[in-house]
Amino acid sequence: MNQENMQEEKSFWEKLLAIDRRIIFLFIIVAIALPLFFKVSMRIPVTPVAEGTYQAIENLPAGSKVLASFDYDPGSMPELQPMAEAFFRHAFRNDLKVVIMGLWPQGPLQANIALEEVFQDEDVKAKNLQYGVDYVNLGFTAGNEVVIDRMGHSFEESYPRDGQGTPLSEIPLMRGVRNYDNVDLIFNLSAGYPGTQEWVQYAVDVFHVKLAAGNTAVQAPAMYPYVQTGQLSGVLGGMKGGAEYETLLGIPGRAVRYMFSQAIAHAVICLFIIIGNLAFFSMRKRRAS
Amino acid sequence: MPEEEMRRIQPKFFRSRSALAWLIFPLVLLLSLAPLSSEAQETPGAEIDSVRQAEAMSPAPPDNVQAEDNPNDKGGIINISWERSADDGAGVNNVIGYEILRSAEMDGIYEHIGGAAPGATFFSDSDVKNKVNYFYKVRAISRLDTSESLPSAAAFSRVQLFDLSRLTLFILAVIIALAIFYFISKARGGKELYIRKIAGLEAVDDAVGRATEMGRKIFYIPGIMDMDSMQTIAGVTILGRVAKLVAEYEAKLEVPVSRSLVMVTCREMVKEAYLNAGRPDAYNDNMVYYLTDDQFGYAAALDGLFLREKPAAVFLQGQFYAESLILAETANSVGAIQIAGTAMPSQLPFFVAACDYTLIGEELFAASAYLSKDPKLLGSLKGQDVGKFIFLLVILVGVVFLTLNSVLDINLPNLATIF
Amino acid sequence: MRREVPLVLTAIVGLTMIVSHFIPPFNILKDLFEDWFFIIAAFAIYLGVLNLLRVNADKLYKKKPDAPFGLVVILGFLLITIPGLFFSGGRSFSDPGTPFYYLYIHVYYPLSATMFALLAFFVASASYRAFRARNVEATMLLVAAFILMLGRVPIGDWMTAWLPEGYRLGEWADWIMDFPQTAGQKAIMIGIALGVVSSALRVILGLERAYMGGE
Amino acid sequence: MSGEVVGVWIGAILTLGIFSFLYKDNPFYKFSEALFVGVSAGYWFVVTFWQYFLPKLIDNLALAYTVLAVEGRIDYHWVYILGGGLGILMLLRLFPSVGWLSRWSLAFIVGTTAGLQFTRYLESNGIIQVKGTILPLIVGGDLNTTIGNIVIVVGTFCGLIYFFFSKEHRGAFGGAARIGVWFLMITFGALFGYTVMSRMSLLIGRMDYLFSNWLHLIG
Repeated sequence: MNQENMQEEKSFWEKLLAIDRRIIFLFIIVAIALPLFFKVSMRIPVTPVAEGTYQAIENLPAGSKVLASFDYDPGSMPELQPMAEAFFRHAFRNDLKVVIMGLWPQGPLQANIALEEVFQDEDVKAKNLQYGVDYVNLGFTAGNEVVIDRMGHSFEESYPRDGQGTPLSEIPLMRGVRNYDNVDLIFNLSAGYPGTQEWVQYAVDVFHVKLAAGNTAVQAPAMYPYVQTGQLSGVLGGMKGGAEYETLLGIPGRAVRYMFSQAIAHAVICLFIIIGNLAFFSMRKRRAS
Repeated sequence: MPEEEMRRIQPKFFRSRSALAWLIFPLVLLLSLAPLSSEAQETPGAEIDSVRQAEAMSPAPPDNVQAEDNPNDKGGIINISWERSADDGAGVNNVIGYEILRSAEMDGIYEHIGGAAPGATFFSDSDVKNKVNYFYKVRAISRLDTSESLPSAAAFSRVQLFDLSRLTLFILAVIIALAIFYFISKARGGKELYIRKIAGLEAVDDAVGRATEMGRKIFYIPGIMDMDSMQTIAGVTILGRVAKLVAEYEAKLEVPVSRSLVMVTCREMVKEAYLNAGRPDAYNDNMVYYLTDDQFGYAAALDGLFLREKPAAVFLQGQFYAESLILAETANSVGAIQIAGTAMPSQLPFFVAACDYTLIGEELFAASAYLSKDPKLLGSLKGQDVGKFIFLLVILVGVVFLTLNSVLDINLPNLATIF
Repeated sequence: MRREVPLVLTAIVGLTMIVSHFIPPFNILKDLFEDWFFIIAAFAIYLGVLNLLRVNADKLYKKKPDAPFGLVVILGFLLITIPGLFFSGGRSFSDPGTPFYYLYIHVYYPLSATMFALLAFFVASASYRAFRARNVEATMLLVAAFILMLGRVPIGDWMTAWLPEGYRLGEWADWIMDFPQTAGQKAIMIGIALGVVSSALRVILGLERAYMGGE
Repeated sequence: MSGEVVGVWIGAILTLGIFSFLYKDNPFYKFSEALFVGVSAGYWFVVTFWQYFLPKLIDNLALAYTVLAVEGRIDYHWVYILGGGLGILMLLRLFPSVGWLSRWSLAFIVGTTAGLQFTRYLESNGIIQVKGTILPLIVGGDLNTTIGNIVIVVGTFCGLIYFFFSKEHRGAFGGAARIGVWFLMITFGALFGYTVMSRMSLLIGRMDYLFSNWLHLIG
């Protein structure tokens, strides 16, 4: 009897493990899509490192200049775009001046997409923001970390013109902005190389400028040592980091809405690992006996 | 519309609408650029002027303006600092910004050179000539009026020959560089340099042995990058060792790769290994073959190969990206022993969780140095160990000092500020 | 000429970069080299693009089995370059409303984002079929991963609601990230730093020539 | 407006094209992938042209030329010709007979990055991290900081010992290396969790695109 049970169990686990991969894919689709249809309000706990980024921006007096480097492409949009939007809302609410640039060719366009979204807000509309006065998009330039290094001497050498071809000297916002000494904070959204690590290495540690960042979740853990040493004010990690930023800002947006899906997806992955390991151990036990 | 406004201030020539125009009118381009060569005079604080009114109350002026050479540079920068206006932060005369003014003479005409946000006490003027005296004033601006500070003392910038703030870095760089040279030359001289055992390498024998017993194939994947990656080179070096064992055990090896240059190098490597094992006859070029350069295409092709051939052992050694998951999963599902190695931090977790042995980060390079006996690799590894030793020592002594300070209330030096 | 010039160039440029960090007057030379670097970097991007086009044109020419897809690559390239260069308002080509922007939003963005989204499925199936607590190390890894996956979303706090506030899974996750994780990252980071230092040194001194396409 | 609708349909169809790979490799996927490769190369091409070649190379040379024509003196900006020349050498890689010349420009790129990385990594990721690890192990009256400091110091120290290759892992040294591995495993666990998080977020973004932007099923 017992023997038979074992036999049955074995085939059960083995069968379970051998199911078609596509069934697992289907599970994930359901786990992520279904929760999107429910509006569940969840408490988003804020991590200390996200608070660091928020405070770095919040503590700037009105009129301060923030250099915002958009170093990502649409591949990471779900993670970083909510941060970009929240950042612009935050900056404009606090009357900060934003200088946008990108070390990735797609970055400045991602900034434009976020701006288009943020400009729909009534609060932002009411501010009647002017391009060239309240914000400017310098565009992309090739050269990775060397660009960061060079901007320490002069922005104009890396960016002779903004993204629309206007010489920097003719842009009111850029008047008196020669290098990092004339900006109050660098805000960096990064999905890899070049990104936050390069900003720490080439801007923070050489020119002693303050840096706050938002990263994809894959990258974020590697930034913690920089936060611990104070080289980096804080880091928002992935979509969750975006949701934390939105929560801190008091303007819940897309990232907060997505958190229910995210939670269910994590639970399903954990469940998969548990099932897989149960099968693994019961099969190993059987083999041993 | 902001865009229109920008267009208006653009020189005529930059308004051209398409690349075509650029390509057709290069001459127009040259001519209209002419005004750029002589820099236009800036009008100081134009946008601030507009909010200013005549019958205003002045904010308190900034005080104690100091100007000095920016230290440790090639010159060309003067740092200006000041104490904030008493009205900065609150009140009817609240300061909304500062303007920095400069003159070549104390009583001369002061020109606007830049601005700073309220609360700021620092500005860096990086448009100065070396060894020329400058005087600075800072002007506080409220919504209604402005007030100027007294001028600073004369300041000039100059070239420094050595950046003293980077002395520690310099010394450490020199020590590590010398250590690397020393060990490379030692290794070149034929000296055996010790490298500790690496668990993943020890497991290679077992894996090859098992494949021989089972009569199934061994797959070796040297990453998806080209030969300019250090990780690929390390992977190919380790392939040499695996291939030699395979030749000795008379097992079967396949090396599907994703770069043509990697294919050529791997063939050389495997051929030499078979020769060294005394079985050159058993080698043929078809053991190493090219699949595709495309990341997911390569992963899909390997997926198919694994499922068809059901290899007994799979080696994943080199630089991997997102495809690491797909490879490790499929190899695992066909029951292969997997020995992985990569220096990609984002892929290491998946290898550790899905493979039997994993060479973690630098272990990959250490293994390849150990196997290849290449003096430059061995020497570098040893030189890096010297660096690690220094770091470990500094941490140890520094932590002990600080802990003693905090426990015994004494005053030992803080290495964190000295180092 | 083929070997010596590049080795000498690398050495001069590399040493200038290092020396200028300590001896400020060298910055003048460094700035000059950086100016050239920028231009070469842009040409390197073009090299990649041209190479890709050539490989695909080659597929068409030799009538390889995947030739139709080679054609798609080339057409895709033209699809965005022609509007981007000629019909999108010149230097302000990336402003909302231009054809270039339209293609970016409706073609490039969905493709790029979806390519990466595929990985979610592979993570899921690998979780089910490959991630095993096969030894002490892997077990520690998976336990830490569990705490983070659950602790970073409200499920973790909900599961540990019976614990006093401040000791729930979310806080565990914070603690792991801020301390043991940071310590481990630091060790990895310092190790990599020394690795970069030694390989940079080898490159500058001409001991390492792999970047030139093998020895 | 209708342009937007068409655009979303195109985007949705391409999204489904990529996802069809999950069922199995098929021509629809191959088409979408090839289109992606082409469009992304085109994207880089256009952006580099407008935001790079024009402002940095052509404008600078034009400026140098103007100075020469108007003031009759040789301007600093002529150095860009040399840079441009090195850049063109890079393109020669496309022609096998003169491809070796591209090594000159490659040497330039490699030399610059190696030189910059040498000091930057040693300082930012080496020295500053070591400094940040020098913490007191006992902080009076603050248990949390005390524990935190101990964990950071022990973890970093032992982790470094694991990556020390000149000494056998035996005795106390071996014990420290063992502790180091545990810290590394926790770090990898964190990375694992965060990577899963990242991947799921990307999929959520795509699902939302399909259900909200395309099908309008979610308001």
